[in-house]
Amino acid sequence: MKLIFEHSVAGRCATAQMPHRLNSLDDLPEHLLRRDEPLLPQVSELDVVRHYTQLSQRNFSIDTHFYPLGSCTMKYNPRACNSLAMLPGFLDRHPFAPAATGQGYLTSLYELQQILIEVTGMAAVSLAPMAGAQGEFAGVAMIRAWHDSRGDTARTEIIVPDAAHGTNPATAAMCGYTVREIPTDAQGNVDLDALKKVVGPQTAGLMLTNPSTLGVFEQQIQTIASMIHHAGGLLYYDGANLNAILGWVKPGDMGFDVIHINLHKTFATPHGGGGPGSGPVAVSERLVPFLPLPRVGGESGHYRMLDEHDCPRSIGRLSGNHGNGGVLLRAYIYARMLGGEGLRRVARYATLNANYLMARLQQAGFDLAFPKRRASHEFIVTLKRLKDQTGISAMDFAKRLLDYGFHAPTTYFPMLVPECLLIEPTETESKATLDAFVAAMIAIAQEAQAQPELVKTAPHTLPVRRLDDVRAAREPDLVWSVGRECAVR
Amino acid sequence: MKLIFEHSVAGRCATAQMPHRLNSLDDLPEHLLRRDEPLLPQVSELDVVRHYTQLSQRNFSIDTHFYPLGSCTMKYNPRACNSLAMLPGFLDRHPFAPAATGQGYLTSLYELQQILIEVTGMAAVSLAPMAGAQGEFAGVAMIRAWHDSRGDTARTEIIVPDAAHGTNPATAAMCGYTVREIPTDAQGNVDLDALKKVVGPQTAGLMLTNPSTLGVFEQQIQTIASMIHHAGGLLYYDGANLNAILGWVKPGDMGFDVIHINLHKTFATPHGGGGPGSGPVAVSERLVPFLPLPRVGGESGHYRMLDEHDCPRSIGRLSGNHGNGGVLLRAYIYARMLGGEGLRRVARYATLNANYLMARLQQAGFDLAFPKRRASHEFIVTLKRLKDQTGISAMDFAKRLLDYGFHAPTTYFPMLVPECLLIEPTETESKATLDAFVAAMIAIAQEAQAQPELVKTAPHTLPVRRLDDVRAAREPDLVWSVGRECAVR
Amino acid sequence: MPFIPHTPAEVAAMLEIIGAPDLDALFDEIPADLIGPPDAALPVALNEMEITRLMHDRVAQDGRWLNFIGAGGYEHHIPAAVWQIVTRGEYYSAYTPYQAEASQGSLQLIYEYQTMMASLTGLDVSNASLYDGASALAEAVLMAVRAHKISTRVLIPKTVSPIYRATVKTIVAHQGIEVVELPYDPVTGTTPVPQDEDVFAALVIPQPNFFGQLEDVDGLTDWAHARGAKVIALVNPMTLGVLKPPGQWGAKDVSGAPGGADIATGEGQPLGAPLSSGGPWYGFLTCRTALVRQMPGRLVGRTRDADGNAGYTLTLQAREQHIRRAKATSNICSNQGLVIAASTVFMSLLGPEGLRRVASICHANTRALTAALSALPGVCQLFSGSSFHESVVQLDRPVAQVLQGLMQAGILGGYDLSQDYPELGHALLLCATETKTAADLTRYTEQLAGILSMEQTA
Amino acid sequence: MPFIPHTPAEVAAMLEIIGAPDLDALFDEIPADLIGPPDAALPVALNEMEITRLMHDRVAQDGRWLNFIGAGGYEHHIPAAVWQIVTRGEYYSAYTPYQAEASQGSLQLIYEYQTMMASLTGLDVSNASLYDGASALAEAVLMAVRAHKISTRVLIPKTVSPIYRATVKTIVAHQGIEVVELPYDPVTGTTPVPQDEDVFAALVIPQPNFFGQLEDVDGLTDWAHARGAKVIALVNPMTLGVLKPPGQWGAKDVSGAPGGADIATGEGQPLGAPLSSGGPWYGFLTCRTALVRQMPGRLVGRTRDADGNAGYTLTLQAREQHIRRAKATSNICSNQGLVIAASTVFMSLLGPEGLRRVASICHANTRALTAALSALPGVCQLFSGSSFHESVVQLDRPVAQVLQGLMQAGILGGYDLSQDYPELGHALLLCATETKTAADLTRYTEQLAGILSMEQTA
Ligand SMILES: Cc1ncc(COP(=O)(O)O)c(C=O)c1O
Ligand SMILES: Cc1ncc(COP(=O)(O)O)c(C=O)c1O
Repeated sequence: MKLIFEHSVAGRCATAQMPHRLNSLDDLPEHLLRRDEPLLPQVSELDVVRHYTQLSQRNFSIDTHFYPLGSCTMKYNPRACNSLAMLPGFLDRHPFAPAATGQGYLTSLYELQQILIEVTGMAAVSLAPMAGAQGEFAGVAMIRAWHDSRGDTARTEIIVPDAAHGTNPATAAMCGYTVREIPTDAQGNVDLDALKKVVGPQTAGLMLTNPSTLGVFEQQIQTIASMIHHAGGLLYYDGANLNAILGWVKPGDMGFDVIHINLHKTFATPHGGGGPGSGPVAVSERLVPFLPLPRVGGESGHYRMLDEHDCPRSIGRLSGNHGNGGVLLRAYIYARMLGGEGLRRVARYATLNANYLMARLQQAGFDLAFPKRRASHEFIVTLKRLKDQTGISAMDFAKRLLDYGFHAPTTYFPMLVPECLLIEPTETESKATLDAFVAAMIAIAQEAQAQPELVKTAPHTLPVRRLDDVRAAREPDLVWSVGRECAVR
Repeated sequence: MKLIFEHSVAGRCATAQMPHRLNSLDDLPEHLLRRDEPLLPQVSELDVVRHYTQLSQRNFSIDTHFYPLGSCTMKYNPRACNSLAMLPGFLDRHPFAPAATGQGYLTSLYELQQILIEVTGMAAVSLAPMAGAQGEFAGVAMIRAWHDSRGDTARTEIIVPDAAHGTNPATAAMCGYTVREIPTDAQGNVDLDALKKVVGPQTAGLMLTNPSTLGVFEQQIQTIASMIHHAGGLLYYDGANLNAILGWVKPGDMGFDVIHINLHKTFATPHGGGGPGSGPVAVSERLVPFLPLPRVGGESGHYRMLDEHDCPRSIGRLSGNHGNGGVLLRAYIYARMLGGEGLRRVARYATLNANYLMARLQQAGFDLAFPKRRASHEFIVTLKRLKDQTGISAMDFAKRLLDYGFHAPTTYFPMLVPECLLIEPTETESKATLDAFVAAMIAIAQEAQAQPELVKTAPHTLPVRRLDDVRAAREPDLVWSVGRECAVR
Repeated sequence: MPFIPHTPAEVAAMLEIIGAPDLDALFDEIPADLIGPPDAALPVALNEMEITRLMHDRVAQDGRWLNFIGAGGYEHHIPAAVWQIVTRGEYYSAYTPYQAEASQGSLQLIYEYQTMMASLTGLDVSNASLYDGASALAEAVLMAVRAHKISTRVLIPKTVSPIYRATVKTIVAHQGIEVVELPYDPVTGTTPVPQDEDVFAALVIPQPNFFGQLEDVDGLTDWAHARGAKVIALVNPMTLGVLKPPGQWGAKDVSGAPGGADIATGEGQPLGAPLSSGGPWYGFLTCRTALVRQMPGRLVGRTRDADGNAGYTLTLQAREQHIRRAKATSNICSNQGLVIAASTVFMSLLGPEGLRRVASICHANTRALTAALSALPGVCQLFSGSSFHESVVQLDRPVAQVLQGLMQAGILGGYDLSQDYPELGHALLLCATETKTAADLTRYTEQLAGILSMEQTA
Repeated sequence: MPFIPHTPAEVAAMLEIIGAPDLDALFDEIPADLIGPPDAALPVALNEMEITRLMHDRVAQDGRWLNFIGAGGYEHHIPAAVWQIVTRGEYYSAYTPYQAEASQGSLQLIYEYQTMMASLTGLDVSNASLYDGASALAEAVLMAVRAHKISTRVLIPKTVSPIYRATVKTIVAHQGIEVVELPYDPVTGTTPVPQDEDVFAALVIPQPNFFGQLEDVDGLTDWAHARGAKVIALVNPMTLGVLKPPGQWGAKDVSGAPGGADIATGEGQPLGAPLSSGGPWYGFLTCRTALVRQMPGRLVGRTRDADGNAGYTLTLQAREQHIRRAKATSNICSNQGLVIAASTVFMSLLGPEGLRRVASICHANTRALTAALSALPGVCQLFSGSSFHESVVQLDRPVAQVLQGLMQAGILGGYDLSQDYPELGHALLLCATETKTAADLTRYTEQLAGILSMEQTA
């Protein structure tokens, strides 16, 4: 498809969006003004609407396709959350408008805080982090602040299992820690012996996802927690998989000291083609003073944002305001629509769907990474055997799924399982959809034997055929400029 | 694609949309209650969102495609008109809520009335008719009421040119008139001699579209008007083509007594897959008392709906309320965004686009129905020569255009031009789009010679291939029932 | 130039191709004396920012109200998904699906709509909508008369909305049809089986009727059928989740054919259209298969494509004005497509159980409110018998005055019947749908109590 | 079960396939003592109708205000098309385009966004967004330090928003970076070229600065470059329609390479994100090609498919956490995708001329308001020199008290600087964007005059 720039015609504009006049700027020094014209398209409103409407149709999305992207919890994003969070009054409010003009808004945030505290079993929460990774940052920074506050400054390491999401080690590094990676055992649990070897006085803490990104529940969590605590470290819970245990197991009860929650996963806020997310961070009692700012405090009718004066020991601010407000509203609305019972049901049915899909695929002859384990809300199929037999990789398989009208599962993550597909159906998909997905998987497995080229060169029915990633990285073409039109399809 | 019913599973529901309980109805007599269950789908909210989102992608629309459907004025529907007309306060207002609670709304309608009066050159308007055809009904009923009011009850005929839209004769018949059809001359004008022959004391009036549906301006309009008026008849203006002369020629100045305006054409309100439209009817002074109810009257700050007490001679009501309010708001917003100058520009550029496209197609070898005439905002290509040569019909050609990503022009209307395509580009399309359309027309003309089968069996790239209309009419399958699943694509 | 993309350079290039010296030349076939100067009386253009501010101001001016008015338009919750989906450009900005292959989205949706409406009303086929409930009733009357062939007399009870009756009269006025109004029983507020012995083409039966009362639909249907007339059911589709569908009214007929109304029609608004000051709503129309060729409006049929796959297309167009012209079943062309799209999504989201529950709560809420109000001194329920989700109470003073008082408290208290039915005295028609909470009902009751406890002003 | 489609029959069939006796069995690997009972403290479920009413009530509670606060978030008109398009399910409910072939919509859009932002800032490449302006500034600082390799000292003027400075400190705290704050000239409210002679990695230059004043960007850029440091431009992208883009700041460098800032960053909100109490907004980040491998965040590149057609894909992922883990350029993963989609549509609708006009009117409005207010007794403009679309006025009494008075009149009068900059006295930062009419400015002026004419309360 053409780029919006290729629709541009000098002098054209979307007139209804134009202020009537250009005001003089001649009170400003000439040398501070722009001389050239930025490369923005000069198009009509219809050009814009048509271009971006057509473009949208070149996306798979939850609203159009089953999207079993493991670790991402692509559940249905209720439409009411969108329309209510976008009521004009919510949209128009300035972040620095006085609290008195925002009691409706702040009440919602305050109640969201209470709900998150409740489901995590923690003592307090800050809604400030703008995604999971920023929640992790806040969490590890609090771990550091806590050790520092006790004069315990010799702790230099954060322990991270090899199955962890890349944000965990990256975050630890941003917080100035050295990362100690530990292996996973054959059942997908943390290798306790290996853990024992790395825990020590240098341990600041451990970051863990539970259920892990391997799709299994870490059964020795209580042992692990006491090992770490015993060594003087703290436990960080990566809440990306909270959907699996929501309302059943509270991270606080497992012994975690800090947790972030991906509202864009467990609380059904939209993923928006990459974001915005929201990663509130909740803590046990001892870390409360360090929570990032701002938080909503006060009492009914007089809520306000707490700041440095209220919380002098806070690790500080993570953003110019207080996180992704509109996302928080959506999460709040979702939580209220589910209620306590509904939140608990989420984990139950997410787990049911994952175990059902896993059983069906196993019965159909697919290899599971952990065949002896229950699936949590997701599970891993490994295509290593197929790869060895036919040369067809997990990526080929994934691309062929697109032809069948299914978004592919997460591929090649976690890295420790070869040729893996991490499959997370979520609770909002029906049995019929899961069955159709199984049928596609079986059909592709048959194609892999009968017509391997078909699979290796997939996809065949999408707006583009297989894209050349190597070329993209070798000859980066990151911005367009006039004269760089290229083959259009 | 599956039908929504085929996603249904007994016992499933979109729970968030459910009231919490079923209240007892046992105070109602048993025999008045329903025993069976209606065939509504039992599906989840995600099922619904996904189904209707996917389904939407199987439509061409202005927002996705050039849509040069002659006589329909498929111009860009500004998105602001939609969002502003759908502000919660507008949506929530009950039609019988007192006028005091609707001054914001009524002011908008009143001002719309003023704008329509101004651009039509008439004395007053009623916004009540809910589409063009209902406007026609109101108009012809007023013609009748006027004759009746003068005791002139022997007039039994309405004259309609053969090029007229089917709603004109159908409306005349609904108003109890006999339709006298008159032919068109070689230049697309009304055949004056023929007209002379049918005008007489039995003539109640004449219905005319000007520019006509042949895409040309009726040049003898003043002569025609005086002929009809002389015979004691009145002139009805079918405003479906008002877009062509908006702000330049007022129907009132041409001598018309009544006019309807298709707001869903000239005033850019959405066509919505078939409607809703809106067909306000405007009249000259003598017909004002007969206008349909209600109308907005009163004065600033005290607007209200006029009723039978205010207008005892009205032809009456056409609907349970006062027409398609939300459509009226959209039209009002559009008119205000254009302003007087902008409305005048509409006709100028609609005409430019039509004449340009006509010239390009003529230069490319296509036959015009009226090669010696200016196009108004639309024009006719006739493919008779091609049909004679190759057997390829206007319908085949139209279907092949779909493959090129263009909605087809109107086909086989007006009926008097064989193998016709009635092409209306509208003012909101750019030269680039028109050029691309010409290129497709040329390409298809070449295919018609080189690969006629390709054209005859088009379309080839749409969700379905050519549909069997004959079967649809011979074996009507108008509703689905369980067990009637059929081949899915 | 708002919404016009042309640049001066393009205009010049286009004129060159046309061979016209300037833009004015394009109007050179129009008699010069007809062309007027720019119209100074029209307002100047507002950009989108300005009109946005204006419309926000206007809507703010109109306020927020607690509404208990029904009388033909009903406040129901509309799921957010409904209008988010149907205002997608692909639905919103498409037109009538004349090119079927490029309109499978709209067409399949209409086919689904037809199926739902036919089933809801218990009849065989549905069209793709008419303008609104009142005008659809008029079309149903015309259709029944065409089908009956002999009589042009149509009986319409006074328990049909006055505005509907007025609309019918306007629309059928010129086709020699005689509309006879049937009286109602002042005790039950329903239509007794008529004494009328003349031949007639059709009887209209409203259910629930304008007073919210439930008519004896079986008795009326059988009576009409026994006289060879058609029965036109005028129904609120929301109530059909729980009320007997028109297709099942009355006894099965002697020939073994199903009994029931021949035609069902009504206002579709309760199924997903916002009140929106009265529109756009839509009229639905369903009937027995035997009557389909008399039906006005568009129909979508399922057929097959060249590969044998299912597809959808407009069909039986020979009834319609663009083919049939003066002999068409109606002049209707544009209908209410987008609103029925909303209804289809709405019905899919509610399903049979949702519809049932909503209807049942509307009934319960109105009953509870009526009971609470009737317990106040100066208020009594007017009719005996069963009502559905509207009811009539009689007050001890003019309704207009009481409504004025309620407005001070932010309440729109109902519809004043005294203009249309002066014989009923100070009669107020009220409606409490599922959108009303117990607190809302209490608020109404308390405010009314307060007003009625005041001395009556002259 | 809200949003869960399962029927009891399906659950039974699924358990059968799994071979589990009941749903609880699926949790049998979790230590039993960890599983808690249902949580009674959580509220019960509201259906959509109930939550709709609740949120409408809440938003009504917060009122409508005439807003003159800027200070990092700016009220601009957002065309209706923008959010209608980006909340289409295909954008709204997709995730990061990991499967490129199934995500060409999002990917091409991001490529277009990158092009627009690079051009707007006058630099070579743009990433696909960071969380917000403040955190993006922190990432830019880290990036500059990585690129500089030698020094870890970074200079940040006090004319950068206090909250941005606080955010930078939080985020860079653990990487041994020394943040030095530069003073401002109390007369001009801008940053003089520093005297500092130590080595440093980067200088941050805000334009316009937090006071709305225009910095001497050329002088500062040249000074930093002469000392081998990187320049980080912190800019409001809306102003770049008329202000010199960072890529052109300062002299061309001796080697003939272009001069200009090395990195540009800032808050993208003014380009199409609603104020929305502060989020979701987004941080943009652009830089010279040479720095791209130090850049945090996602990048989309154009490439070819198997047929040689153009297509788009995430690229240079070796910088990112999911590949690079502890050595990544940043831990960022989810970004603000939907908001940049809105920005892309917004910029397309405005185009260069629209952006220019909006910026110019913001400037004119703020100038006009400042002039009108400064003409009142007790008010004066605080800084000389040029300001853009915010300005600082000094009042004769505490700002908080005056703002309170304005609120009585429905006006949010600006941002009180006295907490962050006590040295400025009763200083008020105000902003009048293109959304304000002449009448609005007059209303503000008159209200303020009224308040100031009153005796000062203790
Ligand atoms: C296990 C895990 N941890 C952390 C993250 C990071 O969360 P975010 O993308 O919200 O920053 C993700 C996101 O995909 C994840 O799957
Ligand atoms: C020339 C003409 N007249 C009348 C009509 C009828 O208008 P409506 O469809 O709004 O009833 C049309 C609609 O297409 C038309 O093109």
